[in-house]
Amino acid sequence: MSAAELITPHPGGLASEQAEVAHRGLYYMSLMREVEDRIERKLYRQGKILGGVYVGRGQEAISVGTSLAATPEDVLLPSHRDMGLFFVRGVTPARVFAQYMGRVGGLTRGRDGNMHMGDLKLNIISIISAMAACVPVGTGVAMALRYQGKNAVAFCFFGDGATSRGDWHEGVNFAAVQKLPVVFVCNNNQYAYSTPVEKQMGCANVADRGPAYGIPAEIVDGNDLLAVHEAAQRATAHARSGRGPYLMECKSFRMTGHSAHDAADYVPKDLWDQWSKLDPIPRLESKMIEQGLATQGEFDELHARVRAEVDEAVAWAENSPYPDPSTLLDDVYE
Amino acid sequence: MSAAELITPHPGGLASEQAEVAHRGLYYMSLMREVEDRIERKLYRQGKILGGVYVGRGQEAISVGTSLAATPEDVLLPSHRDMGLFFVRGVTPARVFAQYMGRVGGLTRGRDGNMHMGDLKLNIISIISAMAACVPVGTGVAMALRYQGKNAVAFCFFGDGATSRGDWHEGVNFAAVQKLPVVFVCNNNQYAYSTPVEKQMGCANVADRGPAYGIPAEIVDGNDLLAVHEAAQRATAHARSGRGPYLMECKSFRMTGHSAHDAADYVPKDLWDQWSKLDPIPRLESKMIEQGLATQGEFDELHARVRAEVDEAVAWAENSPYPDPSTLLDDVYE
Amino acid sequence: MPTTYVEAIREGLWEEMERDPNVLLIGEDIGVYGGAFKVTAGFLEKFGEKRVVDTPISESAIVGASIGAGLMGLRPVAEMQFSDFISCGFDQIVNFAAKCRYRWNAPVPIVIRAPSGGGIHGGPFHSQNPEMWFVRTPGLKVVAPATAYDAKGLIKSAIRDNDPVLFFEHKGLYRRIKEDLPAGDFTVPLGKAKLVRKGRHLSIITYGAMVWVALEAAERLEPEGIDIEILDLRTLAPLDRDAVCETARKTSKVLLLHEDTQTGGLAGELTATLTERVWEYLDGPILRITAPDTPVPFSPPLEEAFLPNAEKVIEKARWLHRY
Amino acid sequence: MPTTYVEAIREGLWEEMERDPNVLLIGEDIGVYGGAFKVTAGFLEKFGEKRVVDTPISESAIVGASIGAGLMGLRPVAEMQFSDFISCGFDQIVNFAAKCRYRWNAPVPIVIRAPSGGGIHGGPFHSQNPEMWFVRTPGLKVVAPATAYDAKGLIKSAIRDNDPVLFFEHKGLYRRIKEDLPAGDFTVPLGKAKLVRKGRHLSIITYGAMVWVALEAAERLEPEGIDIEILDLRTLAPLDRDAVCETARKTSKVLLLHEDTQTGGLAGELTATLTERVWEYLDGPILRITAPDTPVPFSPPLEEAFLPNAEKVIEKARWLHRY
Ligand SMILES: Cc1ncc(C[n+]2csc(CCOP(=O)(O)OP(=O)(O)O)c2C)c(N)n1
Ligand SMILES: Cc1ncc(C[n+]2csc(CCOP(=O)(O)OP(=O)(O)O)c2C)c(N)n1
Ligand SMILES: [Mg+2]
Ligand SMILES: [Mg+2]
Repeated sequence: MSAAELITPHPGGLASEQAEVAHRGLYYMSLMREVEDRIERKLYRQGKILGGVYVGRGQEAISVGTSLAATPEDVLLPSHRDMGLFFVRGVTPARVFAQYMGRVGGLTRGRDGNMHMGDLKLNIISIISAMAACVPVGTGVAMALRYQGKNAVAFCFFGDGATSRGDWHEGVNFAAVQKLPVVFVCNNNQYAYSTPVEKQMGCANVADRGPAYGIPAEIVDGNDLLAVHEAAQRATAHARSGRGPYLMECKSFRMTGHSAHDAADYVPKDLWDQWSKLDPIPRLESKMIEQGLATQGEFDELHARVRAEVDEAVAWAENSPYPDPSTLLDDVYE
Repeated sequence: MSAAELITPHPGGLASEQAEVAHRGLYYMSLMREVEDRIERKLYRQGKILGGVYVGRGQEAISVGTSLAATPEDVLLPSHRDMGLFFVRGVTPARVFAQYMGRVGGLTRGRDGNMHMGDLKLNIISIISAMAACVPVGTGVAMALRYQGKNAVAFCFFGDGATSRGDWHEGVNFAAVQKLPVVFVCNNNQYAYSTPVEKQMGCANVADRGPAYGIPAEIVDGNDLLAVHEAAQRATAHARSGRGPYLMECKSFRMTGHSAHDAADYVPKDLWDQWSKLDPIPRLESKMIEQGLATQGEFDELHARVRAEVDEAVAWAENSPYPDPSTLLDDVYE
Repeated sequence: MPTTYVEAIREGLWEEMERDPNVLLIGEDIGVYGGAFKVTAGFLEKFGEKRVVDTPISESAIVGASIGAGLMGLRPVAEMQFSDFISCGFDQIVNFAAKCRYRWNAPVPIVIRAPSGGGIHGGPFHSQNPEMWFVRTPGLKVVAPATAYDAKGLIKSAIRDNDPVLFFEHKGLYRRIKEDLPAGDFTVPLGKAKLVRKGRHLSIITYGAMVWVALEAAERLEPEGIDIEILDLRTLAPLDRDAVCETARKTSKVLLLHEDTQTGGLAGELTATLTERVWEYLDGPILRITAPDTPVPFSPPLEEAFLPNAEKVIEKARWLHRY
Repeated sequence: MPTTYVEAIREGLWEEMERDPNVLLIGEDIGVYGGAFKVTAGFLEKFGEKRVVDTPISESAIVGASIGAGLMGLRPVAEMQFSDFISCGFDQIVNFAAKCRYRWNAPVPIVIRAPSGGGIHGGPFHSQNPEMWFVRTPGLKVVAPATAYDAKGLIKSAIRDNDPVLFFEHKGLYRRIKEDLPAGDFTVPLGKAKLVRKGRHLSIITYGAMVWVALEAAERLEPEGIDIEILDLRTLAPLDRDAVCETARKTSKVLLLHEDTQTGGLAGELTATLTERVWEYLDGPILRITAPDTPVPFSPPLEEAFLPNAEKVIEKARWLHRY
């Protein structure tokens, strides 16, 4: 089965709000692509970035499209391929590079690396490595939001593989019983490391799991920014209305290896070919041109601007100092 | 919602195989009832049994009906209200009493108590307390059965509440992906300790979870021995044929407190009334009389025989010695 | 009127919930039923469903949801029905809760209550003492009160603390001990041991239910002229190493006592602390009295042989006194 | 041709699978991909899907299924992709696997392989040393080889053993060390430490990657006339207490070294063992060199400060030698 077949394409016809989403979304997706390319294909290979590097190449529409639908009070629990939402929330690429390089300028001041970053003031929760551990935590965040009388939701992100974990089940189930305002966002990129979805689960779609919790679940074209954004709006409307969680399964594809050291030879070539035609960035650009929202010249300018921004950010990060070893013991407890 | 409404009654009309199942089933259910009544209502109150006591009053048809459908090679992983299957497999009541009393004659020689008993030679695996921990283990048992080329299945038992646990999800999911011969038997007795099903899960039935794993799931009248037996036959036929796991949800009711010290005041009285009419033992007896399979006199005789058997068994258990403290350190490792 | 240990915990929870609207309870059967040990009986009626949350059987979700709520500024108190089930929520505790502050400066002000300990014929899965899994995990605080006063004072401090606190309450003490408690609000600080008996000859360092065993042994040894000092650690992490060293410096002989099994138990950590810091003061080997390295057996004669008791303490104390 | 540590494990697994048709492998990405560290590359092709089982991301199911298969007479070897995820299958290990034999005489002959340890810039969740969670749990065996020879010999013994064995392989050693291995089948017994260096003045007791740190320190101290003995524990549970005591009796001075964090680490247990058993032989305090009590930090200068190294060992060894 090809996941692409399942997807209903976004109907098209851009209202002005959508045009705005398209413009902003294109910028953030391009920025995410450029930052991650720089990390995975340059800095990592230069040995300037150590440890594991996981990027969201091809999946940019998911984190960007959903977070553009979020209010600042909404709390985001990104997974490891969701860098876009940090930019949407105002984190600078400079701080992200510093994070990856283990510098004090990073969001964890060198304590942790890569996508393990968060900022409570920005309502972003830092993941831990264990897949799906953020799901019960997202449920608790939503419990607090309701407790505090906020009209806000939690967005909890994870991959297809993460849905196999017990924590995923416990977190979704508890949220469903409590009818909590959580939007569960699955990026189904067909693989968990080297493991294809059919070795991960017995059902065809992650969305098939919604009924097991009595919650609505929807399959979304995860490579269409506007489709993701619209689905996120439906999802938050549901969650905000007190009707409980909502599950969005964004079908997409990991257009790279699992991590920077993985050549992904296990992925059949035709899957690559099929999905590279669906790359969310050119796809959005085509649509914008089609709809007369922008010209190729503007896109070229945008990409140049993004590259310059990224150059500057890398320079800033490289100038950020390493943490002082004398701080090693600080902040284990208050 | 009343669980009883969901149940399609067994159509009736007893073939000779069914008559045999009815006769054997009635004996084992009566024996289980008598043994557990003696434990919960007598020995526990006399202080002769220590620790937690959990019984399957009202749920006898589930463990008896399924295990009567099993071949001796099939492996059983009972939960804490499934005593009947031990008797079906030939464990004597005497050894069960000794188990509950912490005597060397018990299946764990005093090392563990209550339903935490198993016997590898009888293909019964001992549970641990953590709800649903036996589910991944059952999956592994089924993996071994297939590996060894046996045409056998694993029967894995658990309650409605256990399905909330991560282990349940991981175990069922893995079995489904691997298409392993496991029959998952849920006793949905409406409660997990004091927690009603609707606080346990967002879906109406445990069977609603089957599609989340791509496995067939069936709601069974758990208080009808013959219905359970028939469903177990369907389930094993499916599992043995290599088509993977099967989920049986046996709707039933815990006709007692969660454990011997629990008065279960949280259970609404009408639920009690409704379900006591569905007590599986008198129900089976009525059907047998209706079908001309037995007379009331024969039942009276049967119950008297069971009582005598149990009296003898208690006496045996009380004569079984306590374990010698000098054995405390034995068998941590080989 | 004297207050039992279980009632003290209940009062502490109740008062903290009255004091701070951010405190809420999460756990299995804690609402309508009032909890397996009735610690939260009446809380649902008083504080409502929002603040007394009955959960599915999902220890990982209980802890995880507490972490999420804690990160958002609430102060959840999670209940494990038995401490034996804490292993089902283990990753959330040791990897999520424990490391947030260190990694990204995010406080996780949660308390995880866990009824632990043996002597109630609970068998291998209702009797365990899992404290060392957490004592050895940086970022967690671990508390194990021995008295009603400390139980109340420590549960309050744990709730007010801005780090994840594991609160091990000993089931065997719940209704067995009681004392008069002062009226009004009081707390007991985390991280501070308490000298519960002064003595000259020998120190017993212990915690939890074993404090009472130590006291019994000390009383029975008094007529023999053996004068025992007893230090109740109260908090196991962070450990009050100063108090540990102080009593050792004073008596020069140390017995370490815990109900937990021996290998990898706290006694080892205490021994290392002592040999590192007060080596020159010691006049004899440091001895351990602990449960042996087996699961907790069910049958009464086995469990009795398994648990430390005054008899075993007395025997070793005599030996060490003579040394 | 010298064999690396990782290749030694691979060879051990391969040979055991050839020897015994009941041995099978279960884990994430171990089949087509050959495992995150390529330990099982080529196994799927050789042994087939039945014996090399790729799983969903389900550590609890991986362990649980191994237990089930083990109870039925197979010998599953489960792989945790990183030892940091072992906490996700924790309850199955410490409550199901560990207690079956004791409770109902049912052997659980499984091996759980877990790549552990730091120094690879893995950060807080790809660098941990979780051995003590298991060392302190009765019913589990715990192995942590330091050399290619031991890695191969111990994985074979672990597979042939009838109890659950946790096999911690140090990621930092995988490709860093190599040695010539004897041809043909050989095993290294569980539960036996190995004297890897004889010396007169001072014993270092250690395991895993720290054996190499101890060796480096010893070599650098030799010119100063400090003659160091090094005991590699190899198995942490059951612990070879006899060997521990023997080296202490011989040198009378002991340094304990591990990469694991300090509080609740194995060094405490070793200290207690020594003070209980060979107190009279000790000529100085027992010292610990360990990681400090923090999560494993990511940034290189922090991680370097965190990990024990030869420098830190040399400093303490000099001090203790002078004592
Ligand atoms: C509990 C756990 N087990 C194993 C891993 C190792 N691991 C890291 S990412 C990954 C695959 C994740 O797949 P998926 O959830 O589909 O997310 P994706 O990487 O495809 O976005 C694995 C197995 C982990 N991080 N956590
Ligand atoms: C992991 C875990 N958490 C909590 C408990 C305490 N406990 C024992 S039985 C029970 C309720 C079980 O409900 P269910 O699964 O529906 O089975 P039932 O008792 O109704 O047959 C609970 C919460 C446990 N045994 N295991
Ligand atoms: Mg994926
Ligand atoms: Mg139930």
